[in-house]
Amino acid sequence: MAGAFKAPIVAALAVAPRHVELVIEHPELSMAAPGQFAHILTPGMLRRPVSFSRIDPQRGRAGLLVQVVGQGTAWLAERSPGEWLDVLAPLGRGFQAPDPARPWILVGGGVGIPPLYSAWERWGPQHRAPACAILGAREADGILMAGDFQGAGLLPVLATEDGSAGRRGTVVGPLEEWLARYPEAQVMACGPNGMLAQVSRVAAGATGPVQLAMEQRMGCGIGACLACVVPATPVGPEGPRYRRVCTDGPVFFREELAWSWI
Amino acid sequence: MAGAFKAPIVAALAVAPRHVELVIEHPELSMAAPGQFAHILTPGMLRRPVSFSRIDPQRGRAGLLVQVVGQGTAWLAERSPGEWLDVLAPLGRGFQAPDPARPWILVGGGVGIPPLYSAWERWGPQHRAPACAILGAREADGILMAGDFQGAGLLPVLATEDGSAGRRGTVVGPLEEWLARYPEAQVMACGPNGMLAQVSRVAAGATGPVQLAMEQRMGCGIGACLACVVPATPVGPEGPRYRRVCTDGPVFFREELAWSWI
Amino acid sequence: MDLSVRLPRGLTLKNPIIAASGTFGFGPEYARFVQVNRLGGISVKGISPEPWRGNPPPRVWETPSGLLNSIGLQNPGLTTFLEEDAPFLRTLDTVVIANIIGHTVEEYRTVAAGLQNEPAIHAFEVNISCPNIKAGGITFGHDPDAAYHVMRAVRSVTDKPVMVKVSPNMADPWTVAEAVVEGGADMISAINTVIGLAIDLKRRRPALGGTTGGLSGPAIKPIALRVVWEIAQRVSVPVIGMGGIQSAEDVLEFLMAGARAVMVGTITFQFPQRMEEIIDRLPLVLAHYGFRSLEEAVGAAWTSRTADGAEGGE
Amino acid sequence: MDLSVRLPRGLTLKNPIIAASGTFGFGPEYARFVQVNRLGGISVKGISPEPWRGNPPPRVWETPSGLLNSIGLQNPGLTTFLEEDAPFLRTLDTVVIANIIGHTVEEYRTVAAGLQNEPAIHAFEVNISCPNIKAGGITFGHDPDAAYHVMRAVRSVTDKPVMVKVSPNMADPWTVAEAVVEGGADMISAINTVIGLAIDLKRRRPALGGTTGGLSGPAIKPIALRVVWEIAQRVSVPVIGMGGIQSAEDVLEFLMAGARAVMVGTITFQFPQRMEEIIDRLPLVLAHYGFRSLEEAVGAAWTSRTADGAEGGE
Ligand SMILES: Cc1cc2nc3c(=O)[nH]c(=O)nc-3n(C[C@H](O)[C@H](O)[C@H](O)COP(=O)(O)OP(=O)(O)OC[C@H]3O[C@@H](n4cnc5c(N)ncnc54)[C@H](O)[C@@H]3O)c2cc1C
Ligand SMILES: Cc1cc2nc3c(=O)[nH]c(=O)nc-3n(C[C@H](O)[C@H](O)[C@H](O)COP(=O)(O)OP(=O)(O)OC[C@H]3O[C@@H](n4cnc5c(N)ncnc54)[C@H](O)[C@@H]3O)c2cc1C
Ligand SMILES: Cc1cc2nc3c(=O)[nH]c(=O)nc-3n(C[C@H](O)[C@H](O)[C@H](O)COP(=O)(O)O)c2cc1C
Ligand SMILES: Cc1cc2nc3c(=O)[nH]c(=O)nc-3n(C[C@H](O)[C@H](O)[C@H](O)COP(=O)(O)O)c2cc1C
Ligand code: FES
Ligand code: FES
Repeated sequence: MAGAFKAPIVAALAVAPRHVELVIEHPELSMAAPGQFAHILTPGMLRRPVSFSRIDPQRGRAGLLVQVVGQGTAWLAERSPGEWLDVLAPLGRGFQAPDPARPWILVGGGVGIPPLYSAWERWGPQHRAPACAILGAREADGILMAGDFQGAGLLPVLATEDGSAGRRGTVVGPLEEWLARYPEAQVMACGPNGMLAQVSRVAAGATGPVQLAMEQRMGCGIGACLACVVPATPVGPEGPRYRRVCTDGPVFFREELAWSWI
Repeated sequence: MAGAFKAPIVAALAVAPRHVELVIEHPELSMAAPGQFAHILTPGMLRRPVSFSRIDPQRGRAGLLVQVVGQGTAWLAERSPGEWLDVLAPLGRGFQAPDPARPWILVGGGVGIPPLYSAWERWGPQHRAPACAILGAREADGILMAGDFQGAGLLPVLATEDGSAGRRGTVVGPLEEWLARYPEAQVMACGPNGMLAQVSRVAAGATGPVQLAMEQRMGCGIGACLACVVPATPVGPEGPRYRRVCTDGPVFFREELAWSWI
Repeated sequence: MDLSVRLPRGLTLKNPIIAASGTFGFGPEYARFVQVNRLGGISVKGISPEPWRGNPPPRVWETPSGLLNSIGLQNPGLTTFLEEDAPFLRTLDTVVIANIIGHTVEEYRTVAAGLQNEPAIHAFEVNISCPNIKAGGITFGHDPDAAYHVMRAVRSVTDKPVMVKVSPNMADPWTVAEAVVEGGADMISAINTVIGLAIDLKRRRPALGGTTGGLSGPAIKPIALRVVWEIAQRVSVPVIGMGGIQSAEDVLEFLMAGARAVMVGTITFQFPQRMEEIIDRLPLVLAHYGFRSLEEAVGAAWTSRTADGAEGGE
Repeated sequence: MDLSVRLPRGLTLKNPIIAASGTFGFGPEYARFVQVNRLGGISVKGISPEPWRGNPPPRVWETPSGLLNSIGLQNPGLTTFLEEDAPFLRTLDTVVIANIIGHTVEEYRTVAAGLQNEPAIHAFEVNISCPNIKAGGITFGHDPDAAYHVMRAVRSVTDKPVMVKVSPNMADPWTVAEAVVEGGADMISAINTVIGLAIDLKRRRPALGGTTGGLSGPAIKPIALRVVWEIAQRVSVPVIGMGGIQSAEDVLEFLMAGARAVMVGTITFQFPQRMEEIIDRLPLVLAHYGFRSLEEAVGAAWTSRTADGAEGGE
């Protein structure tokens, strides 16, 4: 279930240059799951989808970690505690809970990191098998929530393209190493399409489920307009089937996506 | 000459319910004349024309008395001292200076009163012949600047349709009486079209010049777009000639206007 | 104030606010946020005989006060609609309009025939104004003759009320309206989206996967009002107006231009509850502008002079 | 960065920013606020053989991100233009384009002939897209044949560069563009305003004195881009784009859609200095998006697939 409501901002923190984390509060947010999102009213013609970066079901609180890329996110970044956000939430199909007995690899790039942190926050405590979070970005500033992971007991592996934090390169190197070690691992990933395509390719041989959280420009956010589609399987002679990120996703299993069309 | 500039608001006063007077300051405003206007940037697609309610050439200050009727004027009414207005000013043809030796009747209705006050403020001190200001409105709240007139030495005659201030009725009654007494009087008027039409009719027999300040929806405000026209003489077989309020006016002599078409 | 609207063939709306096709799915999607039964009706997403996959993403792009979309009429097709979507629609206590699409006259007939006995469907909206659909190189929606034949084909298989949705992308949209009325249309709905395009500067290509798209939202309201104004004064059947409606005042503009009811689309994405708010405020707004009934407002801005499409504009 | 633009018949613009016809008077009005000689050019208000009185007021009305106008092409006529307005234009050091209008083919010819020897005028913009002008019940602008004949008539009396301004109020605007190129047009300018209407709720009548009007401003930018995109890929002559331009980024969208230069209209009412700001920022914006020259940006968003007017829209 989801609702349309106004939620007060209870905290707002500049977490990195051009990145802000807002925490909002509302009873409906108790139902939020990792990988789901809020569709937020901003001054533009359309709402803006933002994933939950953390979820506190007891207090009905959820975090929204926003990177400023345009007008809507700039407006969000200027909001202060005490102001209210008009949201539709929680929306979408989140991550399927991991098998606590199976190795677990979380792969996040840039603003793809927050939904993975919410997954770790939710399921990490019960997890019994090895786990690892691989966080990537172009440069150190883009690595988000590394401290949160650490605080929640998981020291993340970092990779930056310019080498300014962690290993130089993309998340692919560490991912390949982990998969070599734990071929039965389950994978959850979120980040730019290029990164997800690589994750999908590298994890093709893995035996565990591979879940990828996708982005697409959205209209309604609730499944009515068919704006937010991504190419999905099966691919027929005329092309792929299109599925909705807002309700069929944002989280898809890798087999569901038609990567050659994305 | 006129300019495009940003001018700070140096005073903002709620002068009546839903009426605010802003005073702005800029050297160009020293050139402003009674009957001229400023074309003011507001959030809408077009600027908003507002007459000067008072002009202080020494300090380069001008007043803008605004009635809230829609979005643009509501925005103006919310402005505070220290904020800046983006204006094109001073614009248009103002009142021709009155003959100081000839009786002078000022007739104003509602937000048509401010430009008449600026005329009195400018030319009243030198005026030697009898003068009178007739201010009308639907109800007492709509009578603007009566105190300013009084402070500047002219006790205005008031007329309200509901009788809540001054005489019950329109400005026409007092105007007829004054014109009967001073048929050679010169008249300046500003107000709703209905009122101006009556003034024009009543003053048809007067020998002095009758000047009427008109309103019309404007585009550019500076004569380029031909949006702001009013029907003017000569009226040909196919209709009137159209003249621009923003540059041919706002002030017209009554003979210039084609009242049967307005 | 009684807001109900009587339309041809016994169709009655509780109120004149209908959810526009393509912006309200097949009904259940918004049911979590909207009391669907409070609406005057809903027009479902366009239905074709077979499934259509639609256009590649991106499918939406924001423009000043507007929205460009190129969904490409993705839909599951008639059979799946009947199996999966119709059951929910049958539970609704409001008017359900099937928006129907096809590549050929025959396809329109097939969908109408296939839905003629479906109790969930109370009326048809024949969408001939989608630039995706071509007949002899000209879209049905821009060719009065082709439009006439589509309407005849639909009429031949159904006695349900039928409205035809016309395109704003022409100088004389009334020619199509007149043709479909001749062909048996009971109503006209106007307008569909305006053809538009945006460029994605970063990607150096058209912003939409489908290249061009349809412009909707407040930006097109004046375009829609002009089409409604001109058609409503020329045809004798009711006109359902739409395009950029955001408020009860906007609804009143459409009524005064000649519409009997309206559809509301794009604004729902921002404000899912806006249609209900409009229904709540409409009586107040009508009264504020001096109308004692909804009917009184219909065409209230018509002047004695007939619109001849020749005025204004530079 | 060199912003100059070479156009047919030796016409060269300093930069691609031209003031749009009807929004910049005859030149002197904005000269107090704008350094007119910094502009790439100006297109003056439409000129007819005899004076036109124009439409009754109100003549403008605001809409969401747009402006409706029904000026009705008021102008002093050819003779008065030559006597009173041309002398100022002769003093300008920028390209001056005469926008010409008529009720008949003959009237267009008369204006062009009358201005052929006027040194103030460097080029013509033939305005066939004003819905006021009718030929056999159809406006010239919506009838490729009529448009062809207007262009032929103008061509027969002038060797100055001529552009024809096309209407967006049709599904296939390129048919008119192709016809006038056939008739000898050196360039196409696009778009004129979109037909629209607004209702004044208080007065219970159309808001504009001319009933319908022309919609301009940011609201129509996607409509304009679509027309430019489709025409520029079909005709070999340069296209001058316009419609809703507010910023250097908007200019780049038009260039990438295929325009060689642009005109800027409605935004000037709000921001008289905006055209100069755009000229200042354009090199930075071009560089920001990776273009080393203005030329490189022209048509940069064209894909291999030809626009066929068939994509997108619902
Ligand atoms: C399911 C989902 C979850 C997301 N989670 C986050 C998150 O946790 N943190 C975060 O910073 N961002 C997230 N995004 C991306 C975020 O929605 C966009 O950055 C934002 O909408 C941009 O809006 P804008 O007005 O600032 O940019 P503009 O570019 O001005 O936006 C213009 C339009 O494009 C759309 N748009 C632009 N970029 C994207 C994008 N990448 N994905 C989808 N639509 C886009 C906007 O919604 C808007 O309609 C998520 C996107 C999706 C689909
Ligand atoms: C020369 C001149 C001098 C004026 N002086 C004053 C003054 O001193 N004080 C004052 O309160 N008002 C004055 N007005 C009227 C004032 O311009 C309008 O009330 C104002 O533009 C309304 O804007 P809005 O956004 O609040 O209303 P809206 O109704 O939302 O405006 C919509 C559009 O209509 C135009 N418009 C609405 N009403 C008028 C009107 N009466 N005249 C012209 N355009 C209008 C607006 O400019 C805008 O473009 C004057 C008008 C003119 C032409
Ligand atoms: C995303 C989207 C999808 C649409 N799909 C359809 C459709 O399937 N059939 C149809 O007739 N109209 C469709 N339309 C057009 C709308 O029904 C409506 O005519 C148009 O959007 C104008 O109204 P609005 O401005 O209130 O949205 C669609 C519009 C949008 C924005
Ligand atoms: C008030 C006004 C008057 C206009 N007059 C003319 C005209 O005389 N001739 C013409 O070809 N176009 C005329 N136009 C159309 C503009 O030149 C331009 O095509 C249109 O406004 C779109 O550009 P914009 O959105 O930048 O204003 C006029 C537009 C406006 C707003
Ligand atoms: S955004 Fe409307 S279906 Fe996903
Ligand atoms: S407002 Fe443009 S000419 Fe007067």
